Amino acid sequence: MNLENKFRELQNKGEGAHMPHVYYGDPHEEFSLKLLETLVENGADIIEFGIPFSDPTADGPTFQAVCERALENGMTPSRCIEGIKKLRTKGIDNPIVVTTYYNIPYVMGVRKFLDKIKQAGAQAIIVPNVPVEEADVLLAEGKKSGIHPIFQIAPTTTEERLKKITDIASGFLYVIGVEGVTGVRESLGDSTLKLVQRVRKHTDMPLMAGFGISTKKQAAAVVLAGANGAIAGSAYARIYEKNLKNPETTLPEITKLVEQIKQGCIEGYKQRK
Amino acid sequence: MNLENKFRELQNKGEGAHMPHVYYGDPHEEFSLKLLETLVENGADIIEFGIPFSDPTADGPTFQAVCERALENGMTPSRCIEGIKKLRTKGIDNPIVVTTYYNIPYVMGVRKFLDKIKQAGAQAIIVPNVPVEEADVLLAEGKKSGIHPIFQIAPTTTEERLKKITDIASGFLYVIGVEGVTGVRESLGDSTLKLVQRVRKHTDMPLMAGFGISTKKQAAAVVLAGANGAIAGSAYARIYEKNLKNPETTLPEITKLVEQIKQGCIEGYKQRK
Amino acid sequence: MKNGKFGKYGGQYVNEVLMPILIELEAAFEKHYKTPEFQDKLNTLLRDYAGRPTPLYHAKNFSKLIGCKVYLKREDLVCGGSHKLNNALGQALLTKEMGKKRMITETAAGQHGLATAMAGNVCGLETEVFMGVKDIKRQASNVKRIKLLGAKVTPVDIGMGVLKDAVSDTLRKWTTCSQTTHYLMGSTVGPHPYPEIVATFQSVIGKEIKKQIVKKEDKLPDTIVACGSGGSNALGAFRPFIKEKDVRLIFVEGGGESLEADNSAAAFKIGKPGVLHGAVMQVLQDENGQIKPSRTRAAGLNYPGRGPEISGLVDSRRAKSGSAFDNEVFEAVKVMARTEGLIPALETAHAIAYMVNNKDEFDKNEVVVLNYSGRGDKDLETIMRYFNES
Amino acid sequence: MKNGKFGKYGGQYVNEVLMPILIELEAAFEKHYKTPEFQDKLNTLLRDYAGRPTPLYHAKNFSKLIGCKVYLKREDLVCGGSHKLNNALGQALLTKEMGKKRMITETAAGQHGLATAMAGNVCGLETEVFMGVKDIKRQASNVKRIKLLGAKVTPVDIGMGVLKDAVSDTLRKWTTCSQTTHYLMGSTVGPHPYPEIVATFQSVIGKEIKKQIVKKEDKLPDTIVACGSGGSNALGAFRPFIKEKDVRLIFVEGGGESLEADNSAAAFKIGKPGVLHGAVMQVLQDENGQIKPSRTRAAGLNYPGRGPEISGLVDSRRAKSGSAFDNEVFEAVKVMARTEGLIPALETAHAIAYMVNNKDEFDKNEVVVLNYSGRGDKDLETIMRYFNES
Ligand SMILES: Cc1ncc(COP(=O)(O)O)c(C=O)c1O
Ligand SMILES: Cc1ncc(COP(=O)(O)O)c(C=O)c1O
Repeated sequence: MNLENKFRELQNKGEGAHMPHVYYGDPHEEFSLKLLETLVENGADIIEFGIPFSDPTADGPTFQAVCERALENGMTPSRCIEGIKKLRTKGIDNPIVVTTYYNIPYVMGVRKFLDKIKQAGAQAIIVPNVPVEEADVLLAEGKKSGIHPIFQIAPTTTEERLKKITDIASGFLYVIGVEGVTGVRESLGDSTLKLVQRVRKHTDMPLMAGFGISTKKQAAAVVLAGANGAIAGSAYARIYEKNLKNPETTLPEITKLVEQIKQGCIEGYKQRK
Repeated sequence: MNLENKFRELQNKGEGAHMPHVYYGDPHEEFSLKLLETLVENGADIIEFGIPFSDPTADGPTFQAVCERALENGMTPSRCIEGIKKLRTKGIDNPIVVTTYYNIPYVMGVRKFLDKIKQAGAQAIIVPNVPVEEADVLLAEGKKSGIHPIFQIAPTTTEERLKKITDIASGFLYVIGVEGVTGVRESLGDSTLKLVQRVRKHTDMPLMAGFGISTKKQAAAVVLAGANGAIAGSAYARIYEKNLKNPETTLPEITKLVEQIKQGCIEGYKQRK
Repeated sequence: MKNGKFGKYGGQYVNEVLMPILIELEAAFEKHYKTPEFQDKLNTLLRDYAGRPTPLYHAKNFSKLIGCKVYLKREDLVCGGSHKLNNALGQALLTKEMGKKRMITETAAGQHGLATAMAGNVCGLETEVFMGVKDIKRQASNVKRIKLLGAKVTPVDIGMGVLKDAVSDTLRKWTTCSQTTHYLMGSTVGPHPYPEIVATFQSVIGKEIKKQIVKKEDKLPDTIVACGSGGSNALGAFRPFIKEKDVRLIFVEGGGESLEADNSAAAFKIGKPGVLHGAVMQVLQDENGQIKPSRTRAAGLNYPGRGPEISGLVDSRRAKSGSAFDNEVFEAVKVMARTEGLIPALETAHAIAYMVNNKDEFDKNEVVVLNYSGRGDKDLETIMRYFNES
Repeated sequence: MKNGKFGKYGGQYVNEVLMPILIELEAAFEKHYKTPEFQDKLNTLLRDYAGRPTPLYHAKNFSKLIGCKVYLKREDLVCGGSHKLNNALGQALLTKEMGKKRMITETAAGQHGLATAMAGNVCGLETEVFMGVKDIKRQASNVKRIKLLGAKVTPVDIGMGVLKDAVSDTLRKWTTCSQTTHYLMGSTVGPHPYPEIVATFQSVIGKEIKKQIVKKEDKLPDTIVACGSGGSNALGAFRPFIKEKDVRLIFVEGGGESLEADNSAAAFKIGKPGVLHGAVMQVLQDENGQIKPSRTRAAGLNYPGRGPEISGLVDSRRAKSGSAFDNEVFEAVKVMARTEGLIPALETAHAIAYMVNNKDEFDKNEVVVLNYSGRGDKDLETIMRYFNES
């Protein structure tokens, strides 16, 4: 299913979307596959499929450690792309958004990289270190490959930039509610909600809110504020990292969390008047 | 006996003079007194009576240690001067030449200091760090006190300075044969003998050669070269420092050395043609 | 400086959070830098606090050894012991102009962290310095200095605990506080406008060289040699000569132990273009684009990337790149100590080693300016250990 | 300079062995110093090697703290980190003029030993440095530097193993080799002509101050403050102002732990005139004239004597003497670090401590030049240990 249809389907159902973010290959490929299956089976609508990078400067300590482990265990971009194929082979139909840092596609060749993930079954790509100013290649090649480059919006984004971004964006907008990097946060500041509201004024495009979301309540809040859904990533890694020898044993806890966050996305939508 | 008479007496006997140099108070006063008695009884003609100073820059390691020990044991200039008196009380009649560094008389007052050592029984003073350039006070006050300031001559002394020094000197001239400080040396360079000969051309005044003399042979050599006698100091300290707990036990060895050096002074004289 | 591109290098590959701040920074720099007030404040500090102009010293004994005429541009005499303060003072003044109260930065050798703390105190700004745990150990004395100045030293224990990791973490930290805090980038790396800002502040070196050498030799130098990783001291020296095509520019990077993988910092020799810390640079990486850690005994060269501008200069062959291995570098320290009585920083010693190793490249009548980027006090322990053990 | 006397101080109280050498030295100095060739060589080295002129820095933050207008004369920026090189370069050139091939010297903080080794290498002279065993331990990093430069470091373990003993042993050594070897005296002490020679070479400091302050303030300074023991940095700064009676001169010596016997280096406070190391000086001694060891945490001030000229200036009340205690000195280091981002040498910190402790002595409109004689890198361990333990 493509992104557009997914968002339409959820809107019809009256639900917010949940997009969990998983870096592929931590602690090993088999677990990542099982984890993604579990997430999808229990509430995930869209998959943010991370390709680990050595220097993930937009990521907090949890995902830094995740990337480090995945790379140490030999994960490569090509094997990640194979992983996307495997998900599709398993019959998972949800939209897949690849996340990685720009050096990965840059070194492979942006067009080649986008073609490959497209072939494997992905619909979009998030490259946190490519702002609009540097997005020409990604936009042009994305168009040719049929991959949406997803852009982010931050509290620091000016009105002028917001316009620029919404003008070129497709798929959805990634709203970073906090000034900072990925990672679990105790409470979600008003800033996130305000930013969602601010962006909403500019565009009807789907908005996914991320960074710092780890609870049902937080998910509900961003959806209530107008986001089309909530992204959570480190929150899941924090669960399975507690037992890296047998991460499968943590899947029940992860199941519970994804159910709850999805529930938050649903309730937040319902609470809108 | 004054210096002049002593040198005349020895000339008449056909002997070179031996002047041992002892810093008073190392390791303690009683030993210094015994040591000086022993030296006089066994060959010393003149006593070089050292008043220890904290920073004896013209002295080598042996005498540095000697000064340090004497000061640690509480020796003071006043007690040294008392020591001279004690020697006289014991009936020792040999000329006594006080050696010290200029700060000692400077702080007490040069005139006062010279008067005191004169009263105690000394005939002359050696202040190694007072060259002719700075000798005005010492010369003037020495004259008044009746104390000869003894001047040194070194291998570096130019002809011009040699003349200046011999012009103002009295008592005897102290010929430093080596460029360096006090201390035992294996062999006496030609330089010492040459310097003695050089100085002898300028003056009939008694010449005492010192620095580095520790054997009969060396003593004989300097006397043969024209010196009126030989000075040895560190050589004696090197013997008694081997047993600082019971330095008296070393007196027999010291006796032997002073006899030999005196013997050298005699033989050197005889060898002159 | 409109786009910050140097051929295929450069750019602004950062999070959206930081983009507006970079735009603001560029505007502030363009607005303030050229004003007489800013120039006056900067030049006064450079002269009276930093000790500029630094001398151009004709090193006769070293010249004899190499077989040409070598001048040392004495950045070791800059307050703090290296060229780093030129840039730190400039950016600290800019921070004040922007109305920010804090500065954060990262440091490897500690020289830049120290310079930032100094500039911070002079300008009345709070300073926080991120430093890899491994570098904290290796550069203990600079850590002490930074702390004595009252700056906060934050250990970075991710990755290998070295400069690359400290830069990453400073960038992360910056995304949390960029509106109140300036990131004082220490070399000509990072996203535009940093490479431009740093090179501009450092180009005081080259401007002085030009004046001084013309006075001494009545001509431009034939060659300028400088060490570097990010490239700030090299560009500082090179910039006013880039258009003077007859002036050879030689850039010396850290060869490390050997050119085998993971044992070197020689990104021009064994790296390729890639995107790191906000820009396309020549960078050490594996075939998949994962950045590789660099290795060299000179903490200040221990960075896997070459800044955009120096990458561009080498790519276009305007500058030549060379490298020196660790053991050659230690020997070069000794050569300089014995010939000229100067103990160079290990970074600087790379430029020296290059000349010692490539005497043939220098003609008898050639006038060479070696940018003597820093003094070796910070490396003394390392140097002595090397000579005691080898 | 005919007799080298400053009131009751000075003179030539040395062995006959050395007298002819001193006469030769005086003649050589008088012959060569004033020639254009010598001046040219010296000035070139001072400018291009040592980094002169050093800046006169208006320390605004520190000024605010004291309550007057303080300029720092930045001798810390001289190559090697202190004023010592001014004199070492001068005497090294003189050594060459005299046709001697070797230099010996003594050092306490190691700054002068380092400067001598540097000057030796630049001028192609062999160097041997005598250093008390206690100072070797306390100033380990400078010992390493000196050795790396290829100079011989000879430990002195007589007495307390400190500067006084090293001077004594260097004098002894000199008597054995004075015809081929120059004793490069490191401060304005020793027999004439040393105090004169050293003060002359150091007076470049004061000449620069005069020019610089007139340019900045259009008048002479009201006050000059300098630390010292032998007095070379102080005299270097004071000399061109001695005849300017309106310029206050303040000399700060090492108070040590307290003014009790054996715990201080404050010879003006608790010493008296005496003869040591070739001259009459103000010196720490007991009632019998035995020289007392001095004590202060600043190795470079740890000498029991004040040089003849500074002794004379204080005796005639042309200069005022003050002192600072060790704990005040450490606090002064921190004050300077925090206000101006500079870590001073412990010696220099005495002058800073004096100003901090005597703010009342300085008027609001007073222009004070503090001769900032050296940087604190050599003292870093000591400083950090103090703050960690206290
Ligand atoms: C003395 C010295 N030289 C050179 C460098 C390298 O930096 P850059 O490449 O920015 O000149 C450093 C970095 O710390 C340094 O301390
Ligand atoms: C930095 C510094 N200041 C001052 C001094 C004191 O020397 P002087 O009294 O000769 O100026 C020293 C001596 O080592 C020193 O290193």
